[in-house]
Amino acid sequence: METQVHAEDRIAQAIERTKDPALARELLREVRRLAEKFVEVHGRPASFMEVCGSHTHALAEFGIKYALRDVLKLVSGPGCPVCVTDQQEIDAMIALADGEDRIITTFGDMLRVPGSRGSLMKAKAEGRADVRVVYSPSDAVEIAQKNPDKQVIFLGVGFETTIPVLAAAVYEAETLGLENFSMWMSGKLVEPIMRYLLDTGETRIDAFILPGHVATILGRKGFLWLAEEYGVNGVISGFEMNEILSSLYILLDLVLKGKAEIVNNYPYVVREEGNPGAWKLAEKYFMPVDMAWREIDVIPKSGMDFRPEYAHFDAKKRFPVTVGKPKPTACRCGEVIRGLIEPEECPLFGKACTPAHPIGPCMVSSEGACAAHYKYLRQ
Amino acid sequence: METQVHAEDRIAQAIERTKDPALARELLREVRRLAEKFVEVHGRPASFMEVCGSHTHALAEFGIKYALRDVLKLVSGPGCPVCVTDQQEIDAMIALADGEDRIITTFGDMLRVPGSRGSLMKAKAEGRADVRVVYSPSDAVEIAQKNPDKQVIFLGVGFETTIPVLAAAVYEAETLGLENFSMWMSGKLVEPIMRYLLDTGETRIDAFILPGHVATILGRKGFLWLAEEYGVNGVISGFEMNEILSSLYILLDLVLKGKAEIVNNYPYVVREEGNPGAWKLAEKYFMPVDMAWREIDVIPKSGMDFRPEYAHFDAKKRFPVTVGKPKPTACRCGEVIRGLIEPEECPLFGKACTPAHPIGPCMVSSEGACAAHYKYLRQ
Amino acid sequence: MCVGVPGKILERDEYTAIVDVMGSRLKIGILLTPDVEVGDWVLVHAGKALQVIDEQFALESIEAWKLINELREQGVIDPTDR
Amino acid sequence: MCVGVPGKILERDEYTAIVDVMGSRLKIGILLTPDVEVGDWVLVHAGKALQVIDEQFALESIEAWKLINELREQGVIDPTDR
Amino acid sequence: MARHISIEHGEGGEMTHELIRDLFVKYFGHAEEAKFDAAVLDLPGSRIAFTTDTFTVKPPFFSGGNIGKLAVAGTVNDLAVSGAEPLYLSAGFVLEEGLSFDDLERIVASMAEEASKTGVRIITGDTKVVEKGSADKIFINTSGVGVVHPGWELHPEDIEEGDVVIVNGTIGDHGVAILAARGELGVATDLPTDSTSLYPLIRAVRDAGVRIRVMRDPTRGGLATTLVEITEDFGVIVELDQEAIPLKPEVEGACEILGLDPLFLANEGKVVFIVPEADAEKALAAMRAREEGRDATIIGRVVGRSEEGKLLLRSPVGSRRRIFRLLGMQLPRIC
Amino acid sequence: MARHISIEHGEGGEMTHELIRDLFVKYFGHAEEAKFDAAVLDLPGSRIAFTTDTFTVKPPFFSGGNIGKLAVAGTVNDLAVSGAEPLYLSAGFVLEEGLSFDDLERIVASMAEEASKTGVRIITGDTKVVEKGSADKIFINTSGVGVVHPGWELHPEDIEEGDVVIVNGTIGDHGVAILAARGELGVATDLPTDSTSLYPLIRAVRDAGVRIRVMRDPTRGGLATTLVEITEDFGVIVELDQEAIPLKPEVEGACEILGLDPLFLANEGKVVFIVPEADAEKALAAMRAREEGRDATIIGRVVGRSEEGKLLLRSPVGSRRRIFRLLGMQLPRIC
Ligand code: SF4
Ligand code: SF4
Ligand SMILES: [Mg+2]
Ligand SMILES: [Mg+2]
Ligand SMILES: [Mg+2]
Ligand SMILES: [Mg+2]
Ligand SMILES: [Mg+2]
Ligand SMILES: [Mg+2]
Ligand SMILES: [Mg+2]
Ligand SMILES: [Mg+2]
Ligand SMILES: [Mg+2]
Ligand SMILES: [Mg+2]
Repeated sequence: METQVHAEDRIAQAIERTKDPALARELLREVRRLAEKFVEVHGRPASFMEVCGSHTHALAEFGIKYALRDVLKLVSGPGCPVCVTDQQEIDAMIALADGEDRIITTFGDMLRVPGSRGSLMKAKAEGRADVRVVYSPSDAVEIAQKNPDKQVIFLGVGFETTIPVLAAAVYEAETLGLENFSMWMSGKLVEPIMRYLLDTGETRIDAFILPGHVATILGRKGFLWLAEEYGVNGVISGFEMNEILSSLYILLDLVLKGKAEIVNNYPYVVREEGNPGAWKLAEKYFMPVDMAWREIDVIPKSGMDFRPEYAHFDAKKRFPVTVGKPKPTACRCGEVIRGLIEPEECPLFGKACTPAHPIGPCMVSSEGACAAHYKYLRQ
Repeated sequence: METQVHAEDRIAQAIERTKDPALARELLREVRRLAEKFVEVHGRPASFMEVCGSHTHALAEFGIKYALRDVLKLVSGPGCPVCVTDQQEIDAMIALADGEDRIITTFGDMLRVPGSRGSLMKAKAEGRADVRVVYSPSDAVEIAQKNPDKQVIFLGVGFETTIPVLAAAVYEAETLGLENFSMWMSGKLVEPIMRYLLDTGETRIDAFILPGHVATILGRKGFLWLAEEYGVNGVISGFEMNEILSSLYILLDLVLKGKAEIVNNYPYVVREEGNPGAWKLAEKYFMPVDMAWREIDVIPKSGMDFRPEYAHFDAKKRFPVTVGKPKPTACRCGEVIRGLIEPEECPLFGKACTPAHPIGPCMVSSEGACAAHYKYLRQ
Repeated sequence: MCVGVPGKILERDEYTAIVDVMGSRLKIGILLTPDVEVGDWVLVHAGKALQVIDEQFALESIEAWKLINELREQGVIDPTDR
Repeated sequence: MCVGVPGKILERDEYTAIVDVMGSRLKIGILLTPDVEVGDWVLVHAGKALQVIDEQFALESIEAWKLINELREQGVIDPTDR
Repeated sequence: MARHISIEHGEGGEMTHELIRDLFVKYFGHAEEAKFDAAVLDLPGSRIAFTTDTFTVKPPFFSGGNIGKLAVAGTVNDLAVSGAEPLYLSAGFVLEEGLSFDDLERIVASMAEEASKTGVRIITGDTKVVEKGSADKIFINTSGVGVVHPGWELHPEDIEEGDVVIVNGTIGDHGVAILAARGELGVATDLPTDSTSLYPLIRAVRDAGVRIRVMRDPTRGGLATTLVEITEDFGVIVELDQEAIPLKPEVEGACEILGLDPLFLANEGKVVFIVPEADAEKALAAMRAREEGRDATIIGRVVGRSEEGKLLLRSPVGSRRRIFRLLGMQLPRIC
Repeated sequence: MARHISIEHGEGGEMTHELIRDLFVKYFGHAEEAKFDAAVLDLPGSRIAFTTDTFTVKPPFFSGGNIGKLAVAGTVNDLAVSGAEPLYLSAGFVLEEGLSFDDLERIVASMAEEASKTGVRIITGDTKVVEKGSADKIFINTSGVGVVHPGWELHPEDIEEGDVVIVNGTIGDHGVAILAARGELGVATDLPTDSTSLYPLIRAVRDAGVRIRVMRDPTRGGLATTLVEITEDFGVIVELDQEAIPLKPEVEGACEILGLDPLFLANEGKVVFIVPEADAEKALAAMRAREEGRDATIIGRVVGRSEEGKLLLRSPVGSRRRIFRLLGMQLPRIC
């Protein structure tokens, strides 16, 4: 859409350039050329996995995935933190919400995720739960301050990008001496799940579009293992149209050359070392734990949860809930997040399962692959 | 208005008869004849005071006062418990209402009484106070039970009829062990104020229409002092049209004869001894105290308030409020309640002072003489 | 002062009763009239029964005209005053 | 994963700052980037600045086409591939 | 599984669309005229009546009806008493998050049923959902358009001394039904609301050849307030006969308990007419032939005209007193 | 002394009467036609448009306007986009006990001012007061009646390939203004709402001789939902050019922060037209001559017709994707 550049600021102009449609059309042409070359050479399209839900969303929204569908296979990976969360844990978070004595605070993405007994939105509509969507975990801390007679619980679901922000909220609550703030911590780590996918070898992936905002925290060095240990290429990418297109160009070039590199194509935000201070704060409160991923076994040290000494902020410890085994459904989210199937291959997609009436979390979160396909790829 | 008798019950039929319009017309004719006779004999109309606000209301509403205006002077006395309450106490009750931690419960009559800083209705409209109108003080006890985190305060303004009912509510709160229920007790006693009026001799009164419901508690014997010590006639009257008319007939007959009697013209409800059990309960919690009446000095032992041992139910003790001297107004309620002037003699009546914008309490309570005159006696 | 209405007891338990007032019902307290029975009439004020209505008196003297006649006969009212 | 937007610091105090994002303003926390200064650009995620934007890199390499050219020159991308 | 209204039903998107399709269209039908942002309608005439009312009654269900019935009957009645044939209604819903879908469906079904009594069509609508705690379950606004056929105009200017005031039945029923449904003041009764659409009754009176000077439905503020407004608006003096005003015993009982005056209690199925004395019998006969007019009766007379207008009430003992509008609100008085 | 609305202002008695006299009559005037329970009106024609909307916007005051302005403009716009000349509005107020009289007066004054822009009259009304906590300060329902003059009918059936889609300015301004006024998500902006009455602009387009196939105001659900509804209701396929859709930077910024899509943000002063390509320049010129049409531009085209209808969006890279109604609600997404 057309907007006027609002400032003479040079960075503003540079950022504007990442959205320039004319440049995008040029880049797309170049990307297509390289992608066709790959098909020529290998007899099949290259297959890239994006491991970030925001990339999934952007590839679909900008029409890039659609524009390249005949020459490049873009596979969505486990990049939506809600989608990869084990169903039993989702059920527990929703069960936790019921009760007069508490306020559940959450990012918007969790609100409509279907639990075995309905979503948080449903609990809210029925008046069973006081659920509030916040933009920042710190807003939840503020709500706790303003409601001293209520327990305020934040549902802390996120990857490395979000984990330091969750830690910052705990830090704030600690500094304020709040006793009515706690967090259901469900931190997810990118490296273990990527290794799992590479190790099982279920999906053939030529290279990875690496999550630019996770890399903002971990740095380029946080992804070197991919090239060094697996010999697989990766490009750290931003999220605007031209950033993604140029990243695809770089990746195609790398795979054509057969190199194994980690290229930082988001250098104005991603440093070699990331943001070590932010991660240090995260490690003050949280530590790696074994975690069950949706329809995947427990992966060792693949999650982040409270250290024992911060149990008083740990909603799991303070408000234990027990939920039964989730009802099995025909939802194939588990395969979608591993890149084994495209959403369209799920028999429920667009029929029983729509964003208005989602069956699985992948149809809810705007980062979910099913939701992105439903919203942006149906014609 | 025309209603169908709903039951074959004989008491129901008897009660129905107290409202019979044909009988009323006959009675009125007889009353008028006696009243005219009094004028003939004494050269002036007889002057009766009703000491009960419900009589004030009924005399006006039924058109009896208007129908007899040329031959009988019916003077309203201090029969409206809100109207006789000292302004500073009213201000204190209203000031008490402000605050998030409390719920003020009250009979409807108090809601619009003007305080120096506005009424309870205003405090409620502005969101400063949570004020709830109840039909029974026991409802306030129920509200306290349901709101354990709030202090529930009942504004206990009333004469002997109401005082045992207030005591019953305190009994209930005590039995339930409620710690969040209390009462601002402002009980008023009829005998001391009648004696005050008789002693000052400000108003010439030939006889009294005595309050039937106060007598239900005190019994006929509670009014014998009037005839015995002051030589003044009284008739204990019910409140329906024909009960009032027959009481007027009896009174006129008595004054014509020059007798000094207390006639019980409400015998199906009023016993010689009253309801001693009810008054005993009242005396368990409350005791006579000196009390200031509106624009009258403190009258010794003219009020009822908590005994010291029940201070934990006493809102005055638990929530002390200090209010300044009330702003003086041109309101002449003080004279109205003593029967010194008719409401119409107040220069504000019907002009600055209307029930929608009352200046004094007499214009608010439906038992207030000014309100009764405004509603029923304007043409 | 104070509004009072007559009502008939429809049911009662230890502390409360349901009264009928011309077809509308009301739950009241009976702490002040502990001996009321179903079928009794009571005078209700602010949610409590204040007194049981005396049927005899109600039937005899409730009719004002009759009462006045009686008073006249009893000499309370001048019998010549007709 | 996780939405991030660039914004320019308009003011700051000890723990918080106001950023401008294309004319809309947002109050953010700066605990994770304690050294930001007014006039800096930061990447904001969930109400916190995650990183200060490097102006040099932004100006040099933000323009994708230029970047690709450079990569080509550096040999990262096959220079013959035009 | 019980469904509930969520905030999403009011966002104007797919879920709003589904709600309209599954509920409103189901009961109100889908009109071709309603494909635009406004319904576009051809009227049989160009003299119209236009009115609006919002219904906020609490609780939404009560003896004999619910808010939906009230909302349709209320606006039908305002059109009908203005001399119009009610034709079209709009329905604007404010729903509180968490309202049960079943309750909403019962309300909507009542609206459709009540509309069918008059033959009025609910032709345009709107739905908003507000957060839990931001409304009392449901508020409904209905606005209505009717046509005033030639000759159907009212003639308040012809009112003259001797004209009679007629009401079609007992007063205060609705007020007491709501009081009881609220439960707060302890009064219980099975008395149903009188809520009903009055167009058929008014039509019957008109068809009987009665010259209706003026008519009005005494809702909020009661019979007294409505008659005060008639007397003020048209400069007439009316005297009511207190004994003649029909009242159900339950209403009298509830009023005695709480110290309320039935003259000021709300009605939702009553209409007061002023008609020439000569037409009174025709009017009463036409009304009494119908269920909602069975207790129709003359309650007063026009006794004169004056600039300011005046409502008087003659008591059984023959005194007349002037009656004014409801002052503030009726509070239960005990003391 | 600051006055506040109390429950008594809604009881239909003296205090309601005073409120009407001191406030509503003061600003809306007192119409002779309004002496009955419905306003009785003569219309210049018997083909009418009739619409309703309830406004529950929270907070009631925001940058560039308030709920009163919205309520009048919104219903004027629904009439105007239906091809009518807006003539009469009703106003149904639900007031929360405790609302300040001054706030109410500002709202009512805005309504009067906004009505004067179109020359529409607020002719009938209703006021309810609900207890504190039973509404969010104020809800306003406005219903409207307009006349569709001969020749003013819309002609969706004539839509054909090549017709252009025009909007009169930037989208999403209102949605962001409200978001900022709510303050809950931390986004602040001085951007005013776009709320305005569109009848004068539409009239100007009509007077310029433009053949308007169809038009609609994209309010709740945004431009996308409104265009989806047009395509579905009239069986057309529309392709929007994403680059052409005008957007203020503040709106884009707020959307980036919260992960919202401006296509689904509410507008209150926008209208989308479908007109023949040949009339496009005339239409743009007529709009651009007015303040509220300064940024008018072509944003898409009709590319075909089909039973079900379809809205497509062409991205800068040339991909086309289909757009559906807003699903549920837009939630700020962070993760
Ligand atoms: S379409 Fe729905 S059911 Fe199928 S995998 Fe996706 S979320 Fe699960
Ligand atoms: S009319 Fe008003 S001001 Fe005068 S005495 Fe009565 S209450 Fe007071
Ligand atoms: Mg109306
Ligand atoms: Mg009405
Ligand atoms: Mg609408
Ligand atoms: Mg009406
Ligand atoms: Mg009575
Ligand atoms: Mg509309
Ligand atoms: Mg609209
Ligand atoms: Mg519209
Ligand atoms: Mg109304
Ligand atoms: Mg973007």
